[in-house]
Amino acid sequence: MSVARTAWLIARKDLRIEWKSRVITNQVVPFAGVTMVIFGFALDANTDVLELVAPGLVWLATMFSLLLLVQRNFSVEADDGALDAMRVAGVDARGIFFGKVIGLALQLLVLEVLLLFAAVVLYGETIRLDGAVLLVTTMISATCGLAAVGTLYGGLAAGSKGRETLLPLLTLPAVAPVLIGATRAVESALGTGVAELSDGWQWVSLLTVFAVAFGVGGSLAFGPLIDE
Amino acid sequence: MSVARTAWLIARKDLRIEWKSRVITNQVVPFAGVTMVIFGFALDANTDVLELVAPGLVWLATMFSLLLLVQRNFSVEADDGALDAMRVAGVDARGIFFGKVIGLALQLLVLEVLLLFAAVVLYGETIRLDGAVLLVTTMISATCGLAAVGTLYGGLAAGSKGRETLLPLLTLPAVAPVLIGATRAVESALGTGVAELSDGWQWVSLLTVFAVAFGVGGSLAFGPLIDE
Amino acid sequence: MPPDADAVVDLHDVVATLGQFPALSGATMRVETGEIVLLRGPNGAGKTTLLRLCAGLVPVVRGTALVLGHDLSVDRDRVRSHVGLLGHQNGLYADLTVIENVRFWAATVGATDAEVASAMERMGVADRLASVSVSKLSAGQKRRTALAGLVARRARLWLLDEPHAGLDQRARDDLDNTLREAAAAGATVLVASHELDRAESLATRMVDIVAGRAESGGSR
Amino acid sequence: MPPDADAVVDLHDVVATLGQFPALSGATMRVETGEIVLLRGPNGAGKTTLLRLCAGLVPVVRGTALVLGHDLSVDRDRVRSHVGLLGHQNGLYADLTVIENVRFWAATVGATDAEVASAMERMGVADRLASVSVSKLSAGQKRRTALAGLVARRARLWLLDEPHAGLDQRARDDLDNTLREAAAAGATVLVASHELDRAESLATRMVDIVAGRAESGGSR
Amino acid sequence: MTTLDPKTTDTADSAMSSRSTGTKATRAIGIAATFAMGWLVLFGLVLSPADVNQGESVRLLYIHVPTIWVAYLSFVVTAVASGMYLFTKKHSLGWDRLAGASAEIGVAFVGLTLLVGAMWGRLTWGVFWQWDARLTTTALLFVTYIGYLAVRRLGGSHEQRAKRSAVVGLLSVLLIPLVHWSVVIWRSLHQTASVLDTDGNIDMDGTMLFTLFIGVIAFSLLYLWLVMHRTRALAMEDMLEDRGLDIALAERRAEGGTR
Ligand code: HEM
Ligand SMILES: Nc1ncnc2c1ncn2[C@@H]1O[C@H](COP(=O)(O)OP(=O)(O)OP(=O)(O)O)[C@@H](O)[C@H]1O
Ligand SMILES: Nc1ncnc2c1ncn2[C@@H]1O[C@H](COP(=O)(O)OP(=O)(O)OP(=O)(O)O)[C@@H](O)[C@H]1O
Ligand SMILES: [Mg+2]
Ligand SMILES: [Mg+2]
Repeated sequence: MSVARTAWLIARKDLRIEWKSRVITNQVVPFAGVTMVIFGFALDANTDVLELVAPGLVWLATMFSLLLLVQRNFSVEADDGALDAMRVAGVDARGIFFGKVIGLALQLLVLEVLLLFAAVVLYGETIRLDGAVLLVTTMISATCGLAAVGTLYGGLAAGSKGRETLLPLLTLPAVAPVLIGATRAVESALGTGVAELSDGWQWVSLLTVFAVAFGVGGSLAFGPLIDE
Repeated sequence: MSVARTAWLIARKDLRIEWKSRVITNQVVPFAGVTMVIFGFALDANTDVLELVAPGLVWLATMFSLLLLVQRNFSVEADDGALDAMRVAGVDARGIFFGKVIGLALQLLVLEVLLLFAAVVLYGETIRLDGAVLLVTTMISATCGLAAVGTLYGGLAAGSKGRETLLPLLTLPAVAPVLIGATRAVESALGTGVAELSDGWQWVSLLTVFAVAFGVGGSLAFGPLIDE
Repeated sequence: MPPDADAVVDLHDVVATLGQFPALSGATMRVETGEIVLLRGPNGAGKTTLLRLCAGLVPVVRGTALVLGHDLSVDRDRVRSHVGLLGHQNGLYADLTVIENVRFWAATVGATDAEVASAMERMGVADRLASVSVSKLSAGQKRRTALAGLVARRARLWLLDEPHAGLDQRARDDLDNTLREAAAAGATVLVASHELDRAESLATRMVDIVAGRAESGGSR
Repeated sequence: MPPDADAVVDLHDVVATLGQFPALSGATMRVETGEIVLLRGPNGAGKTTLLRLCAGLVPVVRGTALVLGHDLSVDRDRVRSHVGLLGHQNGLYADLTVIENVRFWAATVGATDAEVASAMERMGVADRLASVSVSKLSAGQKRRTALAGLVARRARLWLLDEPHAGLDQRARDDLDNTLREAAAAGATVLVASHELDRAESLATRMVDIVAGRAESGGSR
Repeated sequence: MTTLDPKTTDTADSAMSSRSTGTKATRAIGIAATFAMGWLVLFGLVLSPADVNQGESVRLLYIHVPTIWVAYLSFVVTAVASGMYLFTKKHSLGWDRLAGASAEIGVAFVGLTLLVGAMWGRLTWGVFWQWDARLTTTALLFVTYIGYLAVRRLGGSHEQRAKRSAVVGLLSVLLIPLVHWSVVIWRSLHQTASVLDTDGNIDMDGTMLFTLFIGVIAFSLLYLWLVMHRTRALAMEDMLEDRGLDIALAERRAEGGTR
């Protein structure tokens, strides 16, 4: 089977599992939502500060959710030995990688939209029309990067017992650049503080480079990584 | 067997499992640590703001870690049907409850000390000697409350597939009062902003009431809750 | 129906559901002290559900279920500590060693260290394996460890769900001997199994489970 | 040693470790096309490890292992898609239905819907069960579903780890017939089992695994 | 209590045959509630004066405050009914259904409070949401009872549902004092208790107070009407499920032999 067809098969399966089990809808979304509410409270209801840091908080909440999403997406594979079975069935590792990246990215995107919406309602953030293109581009490129990193290290961690402890340790530092870049880009898009719209595109190119690097690197490295 | 002996048996087992597997040490501590660092980034390294909100952030990180800790502490029981086996063996539900609360509370305490230390190093928070008693009391009573809530709802969620999604939904709103109270008490202890030392003790009494309520309620309710 | 002191398990038209599905659809069955009863039936017949019901893990929806003289819908807790269940899962802590696991389960009923040692000896996990972490055992070795924990618990009613699966020839013989001894000493054993040759030679009586109902298959 | 076209599995003094433990300590074994070989041996002997090694899941530490003519330490990937493994775990997605699971596994090797249907028919999970979520199946029904997925995959080399465990009498017969047909059609089957009565009547040859080494037990 | 705890539950057919959750009592309450609502509209929109500070937007008070008080009431009813289920010998499922029905309506009312409060906030504070103790705790109350309703839907037998949810219902009610006193505990932006404050003094315009009083009566009657219907509806749902079990049982028994 071609890599693309394999990826499609796997992404569809992942999305179908989520559709049926609703684990992410019921667990990760409230988690992220309550995160946002509690950020608000912990930052002591200081609305000026909140509006300033809102883009950062959205991405922070996204990142925490990323960890939960990756854990869920790979525990589905590891719980009953399905990942082993895929390897035995000779499923192309690049196909698995891209399939899981696609599934993860779609789940993340939905989550980000919800979080952004929450930021608008809860933190009084406003979205400008002329920043919308930048906003959407940022979200897509950042999401691809996050999904690639998450899948890569998720696969590594899913392999065997005890490795799972590695996931946050590897993932969080790796996605920190995404967090920073995406925060700056969204600040530009929303016009938070002194950010300029034009600055934003620089950050988007950084995010895109990151996503491509981890996408290509991940697709090559995934096979060896999941092979014990 | 008496409730106390059962509790001790179970707490010892949980701590031994952690000692051998190091899941929490390797997974939750870095998670909490990176959380603290990234808060710093997200708040744009604005030291004044950081110092002000540091107590809130410490408890926020504790609460996220609580979810992970509870999940881990109950997946150990649920993975191979050990919780069922305990019920069949007629192990006293109150004993299980208190045992897991003790184990969880100790793990949380260690984590909190580390986070506080991180706040001192990263955010330049200073600990006053005269606030130390208040600080320690706050941490202990808040931790007991968190552990009681976490264990109660962790048990409910561990029961069967699909229920796990309930854990954050039930836990986060229930522990939010602790988060708020403990934040204020620690602010008093550290002398952050305008907080007075004397205010702190009011919060501690609120935290204690909370811990006792959930401790007593939990020990009575745990049996029915884990029974399918 | 008056509680019957001699009947260890006395089910009368018991219905039990898993989700919406009536896994037991009216099971009637009576087991006396000292019997070794084999539950047999096709996949999905309800054997596992019946055993878990007797252990108090699955609630009785309709009908009456008396176990060790207690009504399960009234006081399951009174029944439990006298029952030992080996289900499809082993109930082991993967990160602890074999001996730590067996000790833990023995401690829940207050069994002594000598009993732990003899149970481990019996199921062949005493020597080299004792200090190996359960996560590093083969499938059969795990099953033996779970059985050792059960043996150490000295239950009055043993509920075993496919206990032979995964065990090698020697462990099977050890298990069968243990069960026979326990039954002779006054315990009662319910075994669900698909390995009919072995299980039928062990059991004193067969009960067929079909579509959630129990039908006595007569004694051997 | 020249690669031997006829030998489907050709192990020469193979050592494999799990963690630090040498689960295979020098296994030598040769299996020809069309054979049904039974691996037997006590718990912890290394049967599971041997099967997983042949499937390319456990790396070869020393010695040479040729499977389907390819050296496992050189190109495991070439071997894999022709191998079907049923391990101790079923490899099923609990939240999907039976038919979705079987279809998924069939799709990974490009099997048609007709093949899926016939495989499910064969393992008796076609009618009512087809649209039931795997999380709601009994242990034996899960095992059957995994076997249906395997049958749909039409492997050249079948590696089965205790395939009979948990299956009822009818499913056992169905499985044995399927395996005999597959072998007759040119596939090769390795079965690890503790149910000697049944497995010995199925197998064309026995191999004893003892402490990580393989010893030919002669043909039946 | 006799009207709320449907006796009909235990005799399935008599309840099913009526095919309606209404009785004479509910009809009377329904009519009374409609009247009271009419009065509320009249007083709230026409007869009561605009506020000196807040102008016309103060009229939102007459929904905002009664809804949250009735929500408190419904959660207390949930807790009491949960306690009655757990601690009475009979363990009557009627109490459990009352608890469930009351919580459902309470959640709806808190939702209304949040909605009206947010609109009011937009009018007076200029924003929908503030990081204020009362607002946050109200939101937490809302989420907590959504969790309670989720626990009710976990599945299993009616008794399991009753036991589990009773525990959660009893614990969740502890949040209400926190919401009520949040304005005292935390320095708050939100209105402090002016009607139910601790010293018992009521300082409010007479007509406004009376209108508020009508609001409370009207929403309480509405609550009563809804809770009676919902309790009966839940009883019927339970019966329907029991019927479903009968059908499933018949199917299962017919399955017979293998497979
Ligand atoms: C989303 C926004 C809001 C929420 C969630 C909210 C919530 C509440 C709650 C829970 C109470 C009941 C307090 C108690 O008696 O225990 C209450 C009462 C009240 N609220 Fe709000 N509120 C909101 C916005 C507003 C706004 C914008 C105003 C007007 C400026 C307002 C004015 C009042 C008044 C006057 C009371 C009655 C106070 C008393 O006598 O106890 N609220 N609100
Ligand atoms: N993760 C591991 N780390 C270290 N040793 C292991 C690990 N898993 C298994 N072993 C050891 O490797 C040996 C072989 O295990 P294997 O699972 O292959 O046995 P088996 O023949 O399949 O046994 P069974 O009949 O019980 O299934 C056993 O002695 C076991 O203790
Ligand atoms: N969680 C569940 N939800 C709904 N139905 C279930 C669930 N678990 C099992 N079932 C159904 O209940 C029936 C009885 O299952 P049970 O596990 O008792 O069978 P069993 O006799 O032990 O079968 P096996 O021999 O395969 O172990 C099966 O038909 C199964 O499909
Ligand atoms: Mg079974
Ligand atoms: Mg094995």
